[in-house]
Amino acid sequence: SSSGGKQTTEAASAPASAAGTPTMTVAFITHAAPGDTFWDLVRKGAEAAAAKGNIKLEYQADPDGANQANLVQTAIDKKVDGIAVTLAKPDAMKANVEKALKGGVPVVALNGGIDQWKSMGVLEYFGQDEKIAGEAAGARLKQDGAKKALCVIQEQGHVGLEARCDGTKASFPDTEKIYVTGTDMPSVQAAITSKLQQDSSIDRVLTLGAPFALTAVKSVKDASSSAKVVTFDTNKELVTAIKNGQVEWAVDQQPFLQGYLAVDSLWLYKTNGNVIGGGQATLTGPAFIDKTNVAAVEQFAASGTR
Amino acid sequence: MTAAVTEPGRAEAALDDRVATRSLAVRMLRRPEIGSLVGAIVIFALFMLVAVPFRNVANIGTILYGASAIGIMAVPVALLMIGGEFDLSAGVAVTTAGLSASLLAWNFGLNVWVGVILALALALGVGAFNGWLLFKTGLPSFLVTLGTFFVLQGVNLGVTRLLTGNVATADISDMDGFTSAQAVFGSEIALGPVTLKVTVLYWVVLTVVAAHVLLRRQVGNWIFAVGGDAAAARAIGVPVRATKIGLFMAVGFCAWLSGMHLLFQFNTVQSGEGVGKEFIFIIAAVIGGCLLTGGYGSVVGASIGALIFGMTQLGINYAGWNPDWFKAFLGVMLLLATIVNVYVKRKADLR
Amino acid sequence: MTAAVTEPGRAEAALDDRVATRSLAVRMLRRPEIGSLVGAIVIFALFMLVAVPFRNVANIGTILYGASAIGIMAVPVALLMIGGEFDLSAGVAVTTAGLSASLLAWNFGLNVWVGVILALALALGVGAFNGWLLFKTGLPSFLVTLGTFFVLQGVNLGVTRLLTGNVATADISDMDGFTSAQAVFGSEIALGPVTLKVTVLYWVVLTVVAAHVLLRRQVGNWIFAVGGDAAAARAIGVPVRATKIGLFMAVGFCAWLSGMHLLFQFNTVQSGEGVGKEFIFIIAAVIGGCLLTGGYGSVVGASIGALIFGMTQLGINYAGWNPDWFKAFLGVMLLLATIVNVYVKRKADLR
Amino acid sequence: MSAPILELDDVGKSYGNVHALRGCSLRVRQGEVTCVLGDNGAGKSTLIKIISGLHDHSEGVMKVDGEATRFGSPREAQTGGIATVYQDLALAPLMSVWRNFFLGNEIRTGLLRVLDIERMKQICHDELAKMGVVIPDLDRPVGGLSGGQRQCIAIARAIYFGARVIILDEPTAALGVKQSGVVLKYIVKARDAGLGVIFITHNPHHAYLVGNHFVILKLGRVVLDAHRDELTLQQLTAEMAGGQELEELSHELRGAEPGKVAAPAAVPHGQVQAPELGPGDRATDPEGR
Amino acid sequence: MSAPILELDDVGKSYGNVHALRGCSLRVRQGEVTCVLGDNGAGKSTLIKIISGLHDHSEGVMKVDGEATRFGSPREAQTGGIATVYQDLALAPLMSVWRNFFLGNEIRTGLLRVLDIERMKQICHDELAKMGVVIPDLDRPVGGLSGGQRQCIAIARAIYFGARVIILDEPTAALGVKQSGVVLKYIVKARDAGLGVIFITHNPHHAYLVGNHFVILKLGRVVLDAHRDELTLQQLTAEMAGGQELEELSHELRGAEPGKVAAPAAVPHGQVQAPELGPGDRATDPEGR
Ligand SMILES: Nc1ncnc2c1ncn2[C@@H]1O[C@H](COP(=O)(O)OP(=O)(O)OP(=O)(O)O)[C@@H](O)[C@H]1O
Ligand SMILES: Nc1ncnc2c1ncn2[C@@H]1O[C@H](COP(=O)(O)OP(=O)(O)OP(=O)(O)O)[C@@H](O)[C@H]1O
Ligand SMILES: [Mg+2]
Ligand SMILES: [Mg+2]
Repeated sequence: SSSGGKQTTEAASAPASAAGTPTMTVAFITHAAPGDTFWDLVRKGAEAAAAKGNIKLEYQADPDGANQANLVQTAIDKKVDGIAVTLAKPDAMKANVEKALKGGVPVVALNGGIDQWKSMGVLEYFGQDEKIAGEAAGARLKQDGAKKALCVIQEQGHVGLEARCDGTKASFPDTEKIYVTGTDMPSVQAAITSKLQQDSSIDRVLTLGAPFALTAVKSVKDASSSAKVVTFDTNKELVTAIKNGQVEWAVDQQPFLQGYLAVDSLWLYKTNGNVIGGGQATLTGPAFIDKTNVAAVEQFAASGTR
Repeated sequence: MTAAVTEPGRAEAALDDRVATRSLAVRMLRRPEIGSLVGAIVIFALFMLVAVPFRNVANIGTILYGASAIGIMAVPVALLMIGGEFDLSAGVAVTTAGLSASLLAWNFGLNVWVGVILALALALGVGAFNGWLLFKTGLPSFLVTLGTFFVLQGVNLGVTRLLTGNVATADISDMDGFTSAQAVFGSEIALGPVTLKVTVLYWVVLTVVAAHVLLRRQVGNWIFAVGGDAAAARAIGVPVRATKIGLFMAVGFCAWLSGMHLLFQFNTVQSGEGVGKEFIFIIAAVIGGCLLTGGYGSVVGASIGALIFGMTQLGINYAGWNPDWFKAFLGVMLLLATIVNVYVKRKADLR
Repeated sequence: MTAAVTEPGRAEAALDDRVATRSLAVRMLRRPEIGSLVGAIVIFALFMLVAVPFRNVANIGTILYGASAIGIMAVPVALLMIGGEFDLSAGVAVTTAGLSASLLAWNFGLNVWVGVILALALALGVGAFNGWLLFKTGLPSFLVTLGTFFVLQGVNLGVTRLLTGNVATADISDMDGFTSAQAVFGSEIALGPVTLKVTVLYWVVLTVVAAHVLLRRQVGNWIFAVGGDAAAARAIGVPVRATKIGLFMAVGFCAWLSGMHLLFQFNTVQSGEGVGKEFIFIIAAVIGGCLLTGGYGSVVGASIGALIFGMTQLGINYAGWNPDWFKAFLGVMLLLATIVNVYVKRKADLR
Repeated sequence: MSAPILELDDVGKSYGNVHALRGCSLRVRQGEVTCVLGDNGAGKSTLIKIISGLHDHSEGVMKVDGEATRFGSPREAQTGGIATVYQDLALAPLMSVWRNFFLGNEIRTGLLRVLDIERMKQICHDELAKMGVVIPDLDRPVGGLSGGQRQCIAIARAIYFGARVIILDEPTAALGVKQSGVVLKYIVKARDAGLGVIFITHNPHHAYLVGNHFVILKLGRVVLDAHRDELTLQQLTAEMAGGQELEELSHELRGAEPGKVAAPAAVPHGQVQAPELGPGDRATDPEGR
Repeated sequence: MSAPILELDDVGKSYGNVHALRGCSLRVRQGEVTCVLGDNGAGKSTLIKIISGLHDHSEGVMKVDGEATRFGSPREAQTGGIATVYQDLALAPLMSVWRNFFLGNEIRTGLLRVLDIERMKQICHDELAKMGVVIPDLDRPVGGLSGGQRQCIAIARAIYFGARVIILDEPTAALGVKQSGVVLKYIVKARDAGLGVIFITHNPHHAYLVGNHFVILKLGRVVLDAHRDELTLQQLTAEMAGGQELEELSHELRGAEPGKVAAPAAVPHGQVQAPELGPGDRATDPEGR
């Protein structure tokens, strides 16, 4: 935006006009459970984009499908300029998303709903296919020479988490599932320990969130098992754990990027009519972080954005 | 009562100067729901003040929808609580009802309405089972329905995966009878600028019917009695067991209604949902003036409780307050509403 | 008592042939925890039968750890329930304690122990606040602590993000005093083949102390009385308010202990944790024979309840049952344990 | 003499290890007042709880109209025309006066069978007024009434709904002299109307004023079962009190100088001297121990 | 005559819109028995609840040892040596007999101040035995005892712990003749020991047997406050019952032919004829309406 023209004028006049009056309001609606580290990164990405584009960001989250749909309705009620929404439970969201689109509010999807976003008429999609990510993890397990994997689901009945495990199972059939209570770390630890004690042939523990990987490390020790821990998603401590070799690798879907792109795309759409991805999903993962490439993400993880 | 005025005893009653007269207004003030009504007004006024979208008449539909989702279940849960029992399985029973209607229709390729009817039978059955187990084991309902809660949670997931291989039901929107069922359970009504979901209508009807039953029918009297003192009620000839089982079945019926809305609003049902909702229903009932120990309360109050909860949830959102603190705001608002509630009731009792 | 045998009234007592003698064994059977003990034995036997790893002595440490995490809180929650009150904030209070210790130490660069002490003050303060609000507002504790539950949930999240910019605390394992604190709150003890987490020790000590207080101390008598009939207790001179506030503070203390374990076991604390655990504590207490309405129960029973819950949770894993049905198994096991419990108690009462 | 409407043959009842009632036989006839007397804990309440269907008996046979019967619930007993005033009154404390009065026997009106609240309030008011009790606000919860007021509601209710047998368990315990008088008069009226009345009391005067038939329980057994003609008030009192009576008591207490004023003193715990108990005081003490 | 330990001046108390007590004045002296009499709902229980610290009065002044006092809680009253038997007994139904007996006054032993259970059981047994009550298993919850047994526990407790004033609210309501006699004897003994006793009863005979001083409440006001010397039993009964008495009642009932047996009949609801109420029955009915 240094080549003059309308954009420059706008960019120049915007701060002057009302000392930083937001150019637009974006509602950012996810199915995150409160206090989840993954969603914290998504949110940080969204906030970074909002700050850059002088956007007023209204972040809301509710894990319950019907409630999340109602959050879309409230965004419509608030007459926001754009909605970024996760479509983890696409059927629940469908009606209200279409309502928003009908009302002329641009909607972009992220994280979940890779199969449904197009049919709903959503502009863009940023995220990964959970099934494909799971399959990638399975393939990697096979490649690592694993014999039997334990897939730890921290929220029973969660479609996205189930898809990851199912994907893993598809490409690595010797995968077993276990459900744990994600909000209760000691019980997570005890449950994984007990499973490892029950089935000593398990040599990989695949967790679906960074904090659970760190707990699984303790469980492995408690059970005196030789299993290695691998995981989906990262956070600061996990990156360190990969570096120390406590965790083998992590499937990274770049949550920061998902949040960032979702908000920025709405800004682009509003100010310049741009559509990222050209009608196709923009995949932010899966990529693998392991000992070989962990150094590259380490410093960003330390500042809490990876 | 008119005849009584000239009757000797009555005339003498007027002589007791110890009893200050109590006006109709004050007597109104002593109804159990009055406190929650004032609480609701306070919360409403607060959000009118701070949240711009709250003032928009068109948004009333959203607020009422949020409240109705709670209210439809809060009404029977309040009745049950007045009758002295809890139902912790009420939240997952909603999901069970939705799942079973969908799975039965889908799996056997039946007309959707057949699934709906079978789900009703199942929901009533779960309620009756809760009640039966209560009397059979002599355990408190907290424990019995906790057992059902866990079992239903597991069954929801296990059966759904068994039949569909997924954790959510398949889309049934292309099946026979879906459109008509959707019209019944998932439609909308436009009233001027306000679009109301049909659940709001069900909620209002349920509240009126339940309030009528509670205050103007024999069963209502029995509900108060079995909750207030089950031993005394039994001693005086109230069929305690039938009354309580009936109440559990009423919860089952409303769970079915909610479940059907869930199904036909969203076409599919997630098998893991509904957990934790049972407490929101209980909270609504308690805010509405129901005693946790039974024997006292009001369904109108419970509905107002649902409204308070719905308003608060959306109001915080409309006001654009920091969502990190959402729960903290919610907690403060709930405490505020209930403290106003208690304050008003205490004042009323003192008159 | 020995002297009394020759005393006239006593001697005559023996004359009333209406009262069948009741042996010591039968009197033991009438203790509130006996039912849960039998329930625990049944569950234990069941899993010994079906789950091979359950039979491995070395795995006892895992089972006890799972149980102790519940038991440490189930003990004060049981005391509170016997005293007639609930604390729905008990689950998140654990997280609050862990978070605050970590955040205070980290944010101000203090020795970890300073954070630990400040967290204790805070946890006790939250308990005292719950109790104070209970009496100030006259609301039932279900509502008051529900408010605190929401507020703490919001504060946990909001403050953590405010101070760290994240939703979890920073790793404090490199700070002064961490190692010694970890030795106290997160260490392990090897007993032959069994490795026990220090929480198991705390759990046992707490149970013994609480049982002693409840049965052999003045305060214990008061706890039973304020729970059984608060009005009668007040009338006869029991300081109802102080007793109940003390009980809330006991819950606060144990929440602090659990929170410290959480922090020093996992080095960081997730701000969203702890939700839903409050009911597990209550469930353990109820399985252990505590009455929801107060005035009756046992802390030993609550600890056995925690053990039943822990054994069931892990036993299902050890047995390798289909995890889809996990909750259903859990529900059936809990019902089984409590039905055995009631059956045993009823038999005992009839002797 | 008409055939007994209610017969108990060798009926017994245990609560856990307490055998509260053993081998009790009793006949209740309509048009008669059967008084059941006895010490505290003698088993009077247990006896009437069996008759009113609240407890099941563990031994023996109960016959209603000559047929062996076991009431499954109090409701069955009520359907059979038996109304009871329980010692603990069986009122739901949070419910209003009129709702308590009509509990289980609600009056309904119209096609929709809606509660006829006006009528119920009217009847409730009238029935209480007949007993000399007027509670101006019948919507008040009974929990806030005085002990005597509550007792009157329970009595009025039983008298109103009793069709064949009325059972009164210590109905006058919380009542003053006049109210007690009214209750006694009601008992006579109920008898005159042809109902069977079972009247449980500690007061032999009250019993002798209205009773046709007297049964004394002691330690869960019937120790006296006599018709009025076979008994004088003195005998009844003697049987009941083990030879001791108000007269005697006042005689004993005369030694205690009722008018005397003692020197004030603060007394440490347990230092009030116990009175001498006569042998009778203890032999027939509650539970007889 | 000693200075009153307890004085009420113009004390009033309202429950919501019910002014249960208005302008009540009362003096209680140690070494004397002060009897409070009155109809159902007259405000007797309310009065003693103020003295025992359970309720606060809304008007007037209460003086203890001449000093204006407001008890913040019953515990304060008890620390001041005032022990009370409440009409509803104030027992925790699920707690054992001995725990109820010592509730709030537990005996502790040793350095650790552990409960001295053996001793408490012993004392509890002894105190109950002195009243002629023996409950073999003191670990039984009081909820399972008969009405009279519970009453005896509450009375024994108050007598044991009362240091300066003992208040008894209708202590003999659930008791038989003998047990009542024992309670009356205890009242005299407590007076002899120099305690102040407030005795609430419906029974003028009982009151006259032990009272030094008589206060009659009516509709929440003191209508009579007289010393024993100024009053005969007949006057007291007349004052209380409005001129009507057991004698008179029996006279009235004689017309009802106590021995009569009526023809059996099933009676539809509400068809038992109400007895004629004398003017007295109604004018002084509960709450006086
Ligand atoms: N639910 C119960 N559980 C155990 N024991 C009981 C129960 N109810 C009564 N009892 C015992 O049975 C015996 C008889 O009690 P009951 O209530 O019939 O006596 P009562 O004659 O009515 O005495 P009162 O005149 O004091 O009311 C007593 O010893 C009492 O303690
Ligand atoms: N908690 C309360 N709330 C409202 N009214 C009450 C309450 N307690 C008592 N009253 C009313 O106050 C009046 C006096 O009651 P109180 O219990 O003092 O009478 P009493 O003289 O003890 O009668 P009784 O002989 O029947 O026990 C009654 O009209 C009663 O209904
Ligand atoms: Mg009795
Ligand atoms: Mg009274």
